[in-house]
Amino acid sequence: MKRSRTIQLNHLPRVEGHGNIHIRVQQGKVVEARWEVVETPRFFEAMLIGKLWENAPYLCGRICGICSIGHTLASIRAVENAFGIVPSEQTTTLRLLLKHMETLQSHILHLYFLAAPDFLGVGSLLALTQSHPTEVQRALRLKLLANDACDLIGGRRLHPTRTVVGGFTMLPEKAQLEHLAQRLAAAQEDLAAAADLFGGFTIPHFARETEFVSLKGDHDYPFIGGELISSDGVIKKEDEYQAMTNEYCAEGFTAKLSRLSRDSYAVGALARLNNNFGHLHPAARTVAKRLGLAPVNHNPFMANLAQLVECVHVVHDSLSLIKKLLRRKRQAPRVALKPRKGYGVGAVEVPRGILYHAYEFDQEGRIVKADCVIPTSQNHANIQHDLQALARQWAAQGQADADIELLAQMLVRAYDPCISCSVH
Amino acid sequence: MAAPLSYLGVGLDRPRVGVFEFTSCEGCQLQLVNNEATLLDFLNLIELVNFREAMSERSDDYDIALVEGSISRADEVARLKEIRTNARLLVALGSCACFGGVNQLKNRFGDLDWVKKKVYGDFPIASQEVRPLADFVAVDLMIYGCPPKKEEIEKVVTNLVVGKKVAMPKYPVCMECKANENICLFTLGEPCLGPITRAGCDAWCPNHRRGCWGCRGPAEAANVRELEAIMARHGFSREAMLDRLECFGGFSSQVAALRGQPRRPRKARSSKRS
Amino acid sequence: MIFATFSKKELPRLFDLLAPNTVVGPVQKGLDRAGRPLYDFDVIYRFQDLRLDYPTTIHSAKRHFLPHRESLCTFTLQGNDWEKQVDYNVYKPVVFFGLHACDINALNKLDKVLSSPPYPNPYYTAKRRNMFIIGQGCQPQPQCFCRSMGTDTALHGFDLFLTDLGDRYFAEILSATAYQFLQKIITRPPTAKDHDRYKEVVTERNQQFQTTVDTTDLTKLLDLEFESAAWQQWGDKCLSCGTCANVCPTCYCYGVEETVDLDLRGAAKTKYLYSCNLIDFAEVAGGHNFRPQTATRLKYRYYHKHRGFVEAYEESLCVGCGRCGEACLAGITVPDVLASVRALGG
Amino acid sequence: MAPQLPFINLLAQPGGRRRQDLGSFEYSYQAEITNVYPLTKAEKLYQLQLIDPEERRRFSFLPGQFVMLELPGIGEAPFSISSSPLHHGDLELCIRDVGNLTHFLSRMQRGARVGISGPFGTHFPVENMVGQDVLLIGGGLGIVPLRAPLFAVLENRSRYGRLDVMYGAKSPADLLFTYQYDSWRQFDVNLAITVDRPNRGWRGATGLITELLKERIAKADFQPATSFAIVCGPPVMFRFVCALLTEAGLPMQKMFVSLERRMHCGRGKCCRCNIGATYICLDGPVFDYWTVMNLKEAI
Ligand SMILES: Cc1cc2nc3c(=O)[nH]c(=O)nc-3n(C[C@H](O)[C@H](O)[C@H](O)COP(=O)(O)OP(=O)(O)OC[C@H]3O[C@@H](n4cnc5c(N)ncnc54)[C@H](O)[C@@H]3O)c2cc1C
Ligand code: SF4
Ligand code: SF4
Ligand code: SF4
Repeated sequence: MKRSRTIQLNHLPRVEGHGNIHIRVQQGKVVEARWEVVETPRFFEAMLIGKLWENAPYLCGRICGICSIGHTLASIRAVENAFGIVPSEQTTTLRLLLKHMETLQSHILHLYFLAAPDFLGVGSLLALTQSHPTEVQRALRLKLLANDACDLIGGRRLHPTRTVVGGFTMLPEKAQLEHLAQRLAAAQEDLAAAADLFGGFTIPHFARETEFVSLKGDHDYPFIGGELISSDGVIKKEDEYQAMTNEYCAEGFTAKLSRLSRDSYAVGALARLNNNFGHLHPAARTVAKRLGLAPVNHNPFMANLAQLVECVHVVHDSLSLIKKLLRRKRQAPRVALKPRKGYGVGAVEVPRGILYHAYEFDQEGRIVKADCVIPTSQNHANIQHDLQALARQWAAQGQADADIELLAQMLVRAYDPCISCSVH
Repeated sequence: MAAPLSYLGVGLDRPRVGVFEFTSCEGCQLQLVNNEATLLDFLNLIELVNFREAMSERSDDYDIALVEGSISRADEVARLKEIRTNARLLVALGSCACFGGVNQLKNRFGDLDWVKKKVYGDFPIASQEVRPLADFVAVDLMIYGCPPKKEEIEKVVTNLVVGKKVAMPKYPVCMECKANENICLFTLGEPCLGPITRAGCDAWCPNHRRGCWGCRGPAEAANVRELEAIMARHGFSREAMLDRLECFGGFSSQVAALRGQPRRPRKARSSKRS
Repeated sequence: MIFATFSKKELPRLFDLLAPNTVVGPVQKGLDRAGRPLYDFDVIYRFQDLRLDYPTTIHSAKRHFLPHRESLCTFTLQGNDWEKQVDYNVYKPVVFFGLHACDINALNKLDKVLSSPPYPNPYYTAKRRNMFIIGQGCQPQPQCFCRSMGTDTALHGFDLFLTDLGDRYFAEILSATAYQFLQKIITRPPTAKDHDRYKEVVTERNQQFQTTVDTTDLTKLLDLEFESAAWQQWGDKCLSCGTCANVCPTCYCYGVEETVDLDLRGAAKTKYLYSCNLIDFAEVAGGHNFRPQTATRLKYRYYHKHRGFVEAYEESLCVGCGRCGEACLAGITVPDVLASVRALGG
Repeated sequence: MAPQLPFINLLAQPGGRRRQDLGSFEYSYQAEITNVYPLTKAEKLYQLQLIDPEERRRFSFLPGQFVMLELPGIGEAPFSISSSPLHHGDLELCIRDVGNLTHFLSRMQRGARVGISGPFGTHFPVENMVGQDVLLIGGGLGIVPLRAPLFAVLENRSRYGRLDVMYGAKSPADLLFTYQYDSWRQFDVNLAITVDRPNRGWRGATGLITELLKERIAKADFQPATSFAIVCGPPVMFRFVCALLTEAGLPMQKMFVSLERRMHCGRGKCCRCNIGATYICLDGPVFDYWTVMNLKEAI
């Protein structure tokens, strides 16, 4: 049956921020498939101008309510790079641990609260409290663990308080870290059950060849700093990030968009996994194999499973980070610093993909120029292209409107977009 | 349908709650689901009918609107007014909604076109001066903080359900900080806005040896003049103090006074429920 | 009173004997911006953590007998019915190791209000009765004015009081329990030489006090100077922050908060310490505030401590520990305030 | 093994309910709301009965004393007992809906349970007024605490001299206990009522209560030497009233007022209601005017 129809979905639910989906089909052909970002911009890059350096991490954490820790860490890294500060090993270890716990928290939130309802055919987690109470309890338990860990290390799960340029204002106590390790070890059972649950979901059949951008791991699965890599073979230094992101503005988007070797590229859990599969913890690799996930995977819906694999990775890696912290002698929480004229970039893999903060300072450490490139803004163009391909594929198959609408929503959700963050 | 609520033999209505967001980081509403241990009890106390970030269902029939974010575009004004019409009780959730939040920092440049150009170049973008909710509609209740405390949100909602008035502390953060027996940050050599900022956060930042930046706005007897003297005595620059004071918008009139600018008249129409 | 002396080497043994109980004592909490150590009272597990050489603490030991927040009772509810559960929140005795005379006198003063009829406060009293206090002679600090307040020595309210005589301690034994504990370490009765040395040490210490407050006729002076311009001057500085009350060993004002549990099946009544400097301290139903100005509230704190309490108990509620002045960011100190009221008024 | 210090468990000690007992501090009687009568838009009269019959019988109070009424999780607040002391644990409280506790209470039905502790505070010394003229002067809600001494005098009407009740309210709709005025008059009470804002049907006096008092003082039979006065109402009101009475020659120690402060414990421990060393909850709420004059910031 061939007819004309329009799917218009304003303010897509169960994503962070405001985006619209618009699909128009005429005589079975897709004439238009658009992803629009209508979020109100906040102008952080302008706000920072003229502010002293210490404002940067404090303000920039507030770009995002979900990955405030990642933003704070990227911002701190940019400042430290500009001032030539080398944080202690203790600090880098704690930062990575904190980063891991944010990843776990955010992925669990996405998997259970935002994505799972689609696969289980309900509107929200609320319905699942009735139909799948054990799974909901499991999700809450994992999220609580991750959030408690963020409180412990960062001071606060949202807009962290202990993270500062040079290190931390306060350190967790030994006993607290030991307790965290116990809880993390116990969480593996919940993660295994999560893998069973998500492994049982039917992942939509769809693939579109894509360029994937992420940090490049040397020995480890990368999260904080280092070189940048694309699956099309581009490799750049951290402070050459602009050569990777190539930001531009476009009609229909209050966020900026990015491209590299092709019209668009993707960042996020799937990109990280595709580019650094070998660096995953063996346990995480095993889960990936079980879920049918191997590099290079071009199905964006698989990003959900990539998140799950990363959850397994970060839990295992956190355990060894804690071991390391407990083994080493305690160092001072932070190192002294002196502002200076300079330029610094901080690249951090936040849950939704690679994030860059870059600042230029004058002599007194006042910000002259600021630039932040957010993962979701790098994904927008790719979402748009996926959406077109997907609409075409399914329109051709003659799928019902409701199904296309749901699949389109699921596609966008698979990117776990953080739209308000992208329109910072 | 969940069982009817009652307390001490008095039947209570389960309020229909909508959660909305404007220009913001969506962190405040995230705090709503960030209370894993009590989330299910919390959800039993209310009927969530509109919460875009967490659910697909939407309804315009709600009693309480929890509104996050500041207002910075014409369509937001219209949507906010609609929410006001629908809601019996409109709650401003978080510093952006209460004072403009960090977003209002762009206002300080005055020239909005310059701000837009700085970020978007010549690409046209709609954005106006950032204002708090109360500049456009009557706000019944403010839950302060960037982010707000989940315990406070729960307390406010519990109180609304049983019909208790919600009184925010009027005293400054120092009170809670000292009750927690922290070492004062000034003693440690860090500036802090605790002496003039409204408490209720349980001295969240000073507990972690982080100076307060005033996210909850001024305490009721905020002695800004003395704070200025204290900052100077401890060797902190006026700039560092102003950075903190102007960060969340709560101290906008004090900042204007310190900078010697005339305080811009507010269209404020904040109403108190009787 | 019974006296004894014992070698300093015996002190760790005494600690270990008492250690099966909770022990609270001075510990180092960090360094200030100039690198000087900062102290506070905390629970102690090892003798090494005890810093008996502490000059003073930022906060008093109040948290351990008048907690800043304390549950008064909880309720369980069902329909119209409800039941109240009361708990005094003390389950075992607590040893206080190394309180100075001012802090012991603070307890004695609090006893007068809180443990006295009518309605002795059982939460405080239960904790107080389960305290074992080892006092210790102090090193006068620049901010101390206990001598002016008559609280530089403690005559009662402790179990054992130690004075450092160099290589040994001179112990005043006030309770049978303390006596029995001392039986388990090596002590000897003090000799005439010990007495002389004790007197010497005390005299030396008494010469070190730097700050004095003229308390002559203070209550009447305060009555006369109720309208003194000095109040306004200090009031202009005061931040209405309650810091002074929070660090004070004798400030005991409190408020009560009742909360409903999230599941509506229980409720709690919690006491939280308050301060008369906070803006809504004297607010009554209907919103009228008896002391809306900072100056009147600041004045009130002095009136309660130095006039009202004297009227009731013949002594001031201030022990001259100087903590409030040290903690006050606005630099408002009791000696300065009282001196200015005297000077400006006259 | 090192010895452990002995633990003294005060909770385990038998706690009676006498004033000195530690157990009495947080003890509250459970009482049932047996009746609720709306009096005006904001005020309701609550009849309460202590549930335990023994407690009900033993409960006794003096006119002018107050109880703390507690609703779990909602709050606790002081209220003057407005019924006759002869009725023991069958209490009447007249309560205005002003805030948390009072509002929740106004939503409760008969059969509901509240907590009552007390009675607390000083009382109006009606026993010393025997043989003398008594003036009861109330403004607004001030009539509520006046009812207890009024009932106490009425129970022994013949032992007292002339009895005046002067009562002022904002408007006729705000008048409390209108249904009782006739029965009071039957007991030889000189009831004079005034309102600030009369409505159309109002035929009584209009204006401030001080006007009524001036009239009364002007009369030949006003004898300050053999009179007592009890004044309850907002501070501005009793300041003027007491000044007038003093001027008319009534000794300050023969005038009694009831003060109001925010109370958190009602037991002289929380330090919220005190003025210097004077605790409104222990040394008051009833004071003679001389004492009030000597209290800074009392009114
Ligand atoms: C000895 C005595 C006897 C009394 N007798 C009676 C009587 O017989 N009948 C009677 O009706 N009343 C009486 N009162 C007054 C009564 O105690 C108060 O009306 C009662 O405490 C109100 O309690 P609530 O919880 O309902 O009000 P609350 O919720 O405490 O609030 C009352 C008012 O105070 C304001 N308020 C409350 N908390 C705050 C805060 N933190 N900051 C700012 N404002 C605040 C509210 O806005 C409200 O307007 C008496 C008082 C005393 C001291
Ligand atoms: S750290 Fe800040 S909040 Fe705490 S006492 Fe010092 S100034 Fe006050
Ligand atoms: S301490 Fe200050 S900045 Fe921190 S949460 Fe509290 S009010 Fe906000
Ligand atoms: S006197 Fe000092 S410490 Fe006390 S409330 Fe005033 S400013 Fe705070």
